[in-house]
Amino acid sequence: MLHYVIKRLGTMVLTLAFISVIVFVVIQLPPGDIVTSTLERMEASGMQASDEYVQNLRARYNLDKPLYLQYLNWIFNFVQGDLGYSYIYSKPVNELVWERLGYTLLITISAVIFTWVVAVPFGIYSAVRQYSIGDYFVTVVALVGLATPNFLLALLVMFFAWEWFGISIGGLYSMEFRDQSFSIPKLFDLLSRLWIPGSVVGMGGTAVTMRILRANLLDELNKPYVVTARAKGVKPIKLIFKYPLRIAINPFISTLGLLLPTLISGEAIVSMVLNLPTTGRMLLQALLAQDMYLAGSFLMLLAILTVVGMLISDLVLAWSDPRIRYE
Amino acid sequence: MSNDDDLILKVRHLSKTFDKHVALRDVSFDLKRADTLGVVGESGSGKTTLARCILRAIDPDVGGTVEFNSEQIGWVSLSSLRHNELVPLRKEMQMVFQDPYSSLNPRMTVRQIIEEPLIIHHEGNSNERLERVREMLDLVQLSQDSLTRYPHAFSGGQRQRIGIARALILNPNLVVCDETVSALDVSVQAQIINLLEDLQKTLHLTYIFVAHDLAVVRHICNNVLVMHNGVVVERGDVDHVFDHPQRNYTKLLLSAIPSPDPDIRMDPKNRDILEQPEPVVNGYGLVEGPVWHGDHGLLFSDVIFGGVYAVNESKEVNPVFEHRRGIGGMAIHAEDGMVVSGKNVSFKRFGESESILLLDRDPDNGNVGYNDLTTDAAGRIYVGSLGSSPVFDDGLEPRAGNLYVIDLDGKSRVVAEDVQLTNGLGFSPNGRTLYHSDSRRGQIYRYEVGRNGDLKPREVFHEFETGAPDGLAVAEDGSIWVANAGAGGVAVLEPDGSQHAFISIPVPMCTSVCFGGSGLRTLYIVSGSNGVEGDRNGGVYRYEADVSGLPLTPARVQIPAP
Amino acid sequence: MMTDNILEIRNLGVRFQTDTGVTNALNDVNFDVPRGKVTAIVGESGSGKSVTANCIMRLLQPPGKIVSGSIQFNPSRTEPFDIVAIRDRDPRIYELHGGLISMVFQEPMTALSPVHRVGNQVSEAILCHRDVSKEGAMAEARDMLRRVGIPNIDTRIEMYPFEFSGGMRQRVVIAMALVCNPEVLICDEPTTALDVTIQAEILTLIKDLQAELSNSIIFITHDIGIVAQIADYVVVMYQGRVLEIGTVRQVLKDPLHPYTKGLLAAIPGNVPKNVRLSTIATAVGDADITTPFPLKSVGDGRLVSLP
Amino acid sequence: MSEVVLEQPPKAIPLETPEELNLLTPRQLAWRRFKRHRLALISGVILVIMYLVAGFAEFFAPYVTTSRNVSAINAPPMDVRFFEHDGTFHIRPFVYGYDLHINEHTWAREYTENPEKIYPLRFFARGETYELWNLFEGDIHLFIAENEEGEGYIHFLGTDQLGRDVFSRVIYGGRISLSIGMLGIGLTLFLGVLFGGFAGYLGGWVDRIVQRMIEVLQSLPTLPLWMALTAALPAHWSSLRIYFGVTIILSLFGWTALARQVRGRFLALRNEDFVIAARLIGSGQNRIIFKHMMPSFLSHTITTATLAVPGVILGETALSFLGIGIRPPIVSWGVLMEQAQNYQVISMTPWILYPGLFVVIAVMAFNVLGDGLRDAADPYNMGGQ
Repeated sequence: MLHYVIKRLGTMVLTLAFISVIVFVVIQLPPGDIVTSTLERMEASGMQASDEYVQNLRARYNLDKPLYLQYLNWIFNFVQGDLGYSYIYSKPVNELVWERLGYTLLITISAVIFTWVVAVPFGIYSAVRQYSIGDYFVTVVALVGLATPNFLLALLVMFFAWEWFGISIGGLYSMEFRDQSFSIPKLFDLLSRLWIPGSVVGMGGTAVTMRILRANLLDELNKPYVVTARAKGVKPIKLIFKYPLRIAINPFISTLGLLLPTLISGEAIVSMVLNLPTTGRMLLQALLAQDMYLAGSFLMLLAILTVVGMLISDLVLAWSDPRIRYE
Repeated sequence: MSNDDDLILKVRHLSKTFDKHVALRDVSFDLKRADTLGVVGESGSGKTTLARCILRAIDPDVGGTVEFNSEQIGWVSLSSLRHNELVPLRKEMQMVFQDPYSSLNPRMTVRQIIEEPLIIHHEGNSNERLERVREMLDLVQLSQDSLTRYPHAFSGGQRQRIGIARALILNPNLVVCDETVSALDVSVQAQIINLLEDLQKTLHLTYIFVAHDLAVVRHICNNVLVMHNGVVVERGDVDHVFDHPQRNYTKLLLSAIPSPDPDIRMDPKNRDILEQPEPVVNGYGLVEGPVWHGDHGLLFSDVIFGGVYAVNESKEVNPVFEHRRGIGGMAIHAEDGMVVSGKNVSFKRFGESESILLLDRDPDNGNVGYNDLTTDAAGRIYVGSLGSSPVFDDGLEPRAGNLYVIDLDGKSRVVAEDVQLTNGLGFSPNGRTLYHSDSRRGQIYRYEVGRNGDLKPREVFHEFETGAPDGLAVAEDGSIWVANAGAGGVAVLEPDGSQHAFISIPVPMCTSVCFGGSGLRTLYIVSGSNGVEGDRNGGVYRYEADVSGLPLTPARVQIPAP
Repeated sequence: MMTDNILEIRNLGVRFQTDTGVTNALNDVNFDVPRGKVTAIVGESGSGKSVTANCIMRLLQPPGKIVSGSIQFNPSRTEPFDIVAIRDRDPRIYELHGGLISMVFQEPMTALSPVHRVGNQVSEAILCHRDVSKEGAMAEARDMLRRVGIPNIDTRIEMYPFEFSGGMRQRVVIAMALVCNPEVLICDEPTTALDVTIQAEILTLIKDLQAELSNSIIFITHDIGIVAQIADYVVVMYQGRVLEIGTVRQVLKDPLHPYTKGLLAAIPGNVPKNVRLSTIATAVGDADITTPFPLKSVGDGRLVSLP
Repeated sequence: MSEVVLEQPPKAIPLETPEELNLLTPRQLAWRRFKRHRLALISGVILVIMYLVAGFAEFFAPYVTTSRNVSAINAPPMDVRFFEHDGTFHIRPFVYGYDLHINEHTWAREYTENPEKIYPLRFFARGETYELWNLFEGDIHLFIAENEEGEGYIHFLGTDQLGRDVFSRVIYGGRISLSIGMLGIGLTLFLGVLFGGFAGYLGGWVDRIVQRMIEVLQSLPTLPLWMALTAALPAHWSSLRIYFGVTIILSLFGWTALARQVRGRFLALRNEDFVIAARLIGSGQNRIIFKHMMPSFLSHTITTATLAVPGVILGETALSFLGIGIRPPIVSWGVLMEQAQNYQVISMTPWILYPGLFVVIAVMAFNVLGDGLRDAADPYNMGGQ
């Protein structure tokens, strides 16, 4: 097991190194840089920048160095916890990202919980009662859930909440708590509202997970070992929970890893619709304004979030499946 | 050679390694034209790998050769041709597969499947090809309206007929049947076997018939190869092999077949006969110096209680020489005698008690005696001297010994120095490398052999973590079999220094090994009783090795006049 | 005693309904399973051997359906019942599964759950049928595993099936089937997936255990050699019908039905070398083997389906 | 040949499948299996209709995308009627025209139907002129609404804040969204087969590098990355270039699943007996790949591709919704929903969410179709079992 963990950690570091290169390239892609966009802005307001000023500016952002040095500089600082300086907010990136990332994490986790809480029972039901009316119903709902873009779902939830209950569900806190400092009631308020973005973000994933669990379970249900267990007298309910479900759950755990990129993507757009103080909106602003440190940090941190999530799901899988553990 | 014309296939030293797993190890055989060769063995025995290597469906390891007697161009080496050069030869050798389902492309009609070989080899126009396909359908007894159908429309036996038609349409000489009837029901199996036999008679085919069902193989084959763990353990006329199996594995396999006659009770042998060396004799102090002699059987000495004995394959023991203690190494001499080492190295003629000194003790050099010895291809003797001996506790500080060579003229010289506790010696198959164990250092040395038997400076070939390397023997495939005193068994080292197997014996003190028996296929392992005085637990074990041992040349060193 | 049967199967009919049509998998199958003996059901693929076993175990899956007949369990003793007639939720089903009748399947590689320890899987069979503590069940499981010849029990019992070889797994499956000492053990081609040397070991094991525990065994196979070695009685099946019933010597030494004759003649070991194998088609010749004649008694307890 | 003793034909052994199944080709068998999947069949039909309508958007849409009806701004959907309020039946369907009121409290526009204004539907009638695919000029529309005086309008799904017909724009938007789905998947297919094929065929270090690449790409949250890349598309690009730019970006990260599958199939097929058999009869490399291996993984590849189309459509919709994907004047379903950014707008004019409904239908249809194709694609899944 230890060997496996070490191996897996190794691949994770390697993957992150690759990702950092991709992220760096991506944020470098737009023509021009912060300096050119600053200059454009200055020109628009009628100012002239001296060559010396431009050079100073370039030197300040390390833009006068070759690309690979810029990359090394960026990644070296990043690893040490210095995420750079946001041009559009005129603040260190560190002051901007962490709270937002925290909320992203919170919503993603609640989406995962929602996914599992809904997908597992319905997936099991659907498989055990294959071709029943309930199965068809669950399947159709899952298909619709799968096909609905989650921003549309967010819009609909928002719309119906407003139309039917007259409440605004935008934001993470209710009106009365919005400007208060942190307190226990505020925490409860947060938790009571969290399920909305959580369920909206988790909807697509729930559908996928349910379908996968159903398919896995159906595959397993007729495997010889299940028949063997039945033949030795294990009763139906215990039979399903102890044998096929226990095994169907393994590929299911590994889908969690594959689900995370989707969930984090979904969170980014849903939070924009629901006006939540998470990464989505600020990332978009940063990208449009070519604020490379801010955008790069966001992209990199989201990637780290995903990769670590995948690592955890792999480790859980290894823990639950002896065949992987003993490899 | 003149009788080569009867042959269709010569396979030599064929091996195949997948990743690190050796699926096929050093297989050699000849196959006569119009003969049927059976290849039997259990799953993982390498029989399918062998079949596929011969036809180059997979590429065998470098070194082995497959030579094929082509009707078009005579003898040709299949194993060294490039794949595109093989194409014209494909007409002469074909394969019929095991699984009648997966061996036919489900998206092609029967006509397309059977016709494809003709298209590839540009034979005939469309009408002629169709005519040939129709002939083949008749030949394999399928109806003509099969032409436009797809494989899914046929039963297993019928699909196998399609596969046979595809293989035979190019008029091949050699057909490899890889478990062709294994997946079929008995009655269908009988039909296909009859069909194959009829086709062989009409078309003069040569078959290699790979199967795990010994009854089927016995029915249709003349000769058989029995395979186990990638190695051919037994071969020969099929009736002879099945009626008089020599190897344990063959016996095990045959004993496991349930007879269809309820009055003949099955008596399966225990699998253990494969895994454990079998005790041959026991009751000696410390057995050493084993060497195989064609007439006497295995010769061995008892270091503690004295004497040299011979044990034959029926486990009968005869004394050869009596009451001579301390013989640590022995070799056969061409003059109907043997060379033995102890306090000195001497020659003894069989049946005579007199010893003739070949190499005397050299006390000035701290030499208290000699240990294991071996011979090179020319008949020179290599023997190590003990600086101080753990066997003869003479109170001296341990000192390094030397390695001597006794040349054919009887003169000796030192060829290597600084051996802490000299032990087993053995030459590689090409004679260019000498392996030598040093028990105290726990290492096997490796010397390159120069001209006149001189040795280049040594390198450490292998280092043991537990126990001490003792006597050693080299096999035909270059593997080095080292008795490990203390670890209770024999380590099998590859020529690259890696260990690939370990054979345990029930006692820890494993002193030496040598190959013997017919074809040098039996590994004799000798043991001692931990050196405890008066203890008589030393003995001889034998083990069915999966390779042949390297034959040792008898010493040809000139014997001085007495 | 002639009538001491553990199972009496009468007029059993099974039908498979699929998109491509209706197949009669079993037609009017009749045979008895004598107590304490080994009854072999022999036949080629599609003969209905495994379907029969699944009916006895009540494990027949849709689209298969029992359409007629009865399987009387323990007819000559107390509390006999008809396995076909009891309902799905009847508690006797769970008693039947593993308690009264156990089964050993063809594929030892897949018959065990890959994620549960071997000891757990064997002891579970005990916990399903008897009110014992987990420790007690585990101790019994350990004992059974030792009896089927698993070495180093203390470590093996904590291991997972994938750490076992095929032969060892089949031993575990046998231990699992026998641990509750069932009246009937059904072995459905338990050695087909194994190498011949392992097969010999497993057959010896089953024979030895049967002698020791004196259960009744139904042994399903297509291999006449295995039948000859293990069976006391033989039931020959072909296309969902029973063609011939008798003791192993009667059937194998003096077959009456043309199909049985053909089956025996097609075995390569039974024919001298260089003599063509007889196929069933040639052996049967003009005889009618497709018409379902009812079984009729021909003396010595033999039954055969002939006009 | 005459020496061969003929067995009795093996008629005593029954065939495993009924006779009529035996005569079918593998393609016919696949079609049989596909047909059994009723929902997939329906989905296929729905998709064909959607693509047809989108392809001939100019004809099917009553208006062009830029056409504004100033008398119906933010107007709700109209009902198509056969009966007047008083119960009079018309064989030709019609719609009522709108009267506009301004709500005095909220200043919101409120529309009421005016039973006086009857605009009958006219089919294959002349309406606004258009250029079909920018090539052929025309003015025939499938339907328009016009009374005798030449007045009238029809807004099936209402209008937006500029008075543009939502239904027409949905049809035009479908052209972009659906074609991005197809084009994107074409590209994905190309990359997937290329990388997967190389990895599977060459093996060794090429395989390891491709595998590593796949792993890295699969562990990236796609939307933020798509956002970064589309945000980098220069503002001055023409709509067409943006269209292709977005398509390429969407495919750039979508090929991994496909490549993985192609690689796996390639490896598995390479060791299939019938492929080895082909090699042993002397088939060249090309023949083996194209004649024996390709057909059997093509079906799988097409299935996977079908199942990947929804991802591309949803991706485009999301990006355009955020205002960084397809840019007006070109419309896509995502662009159409861009207006619906907050609930005030939605609660006033909920019908601007209709494009979303079409996204859902298209994506669902692709998913179900993919399921059906997958079941049908397996050549060994014969008969009914």
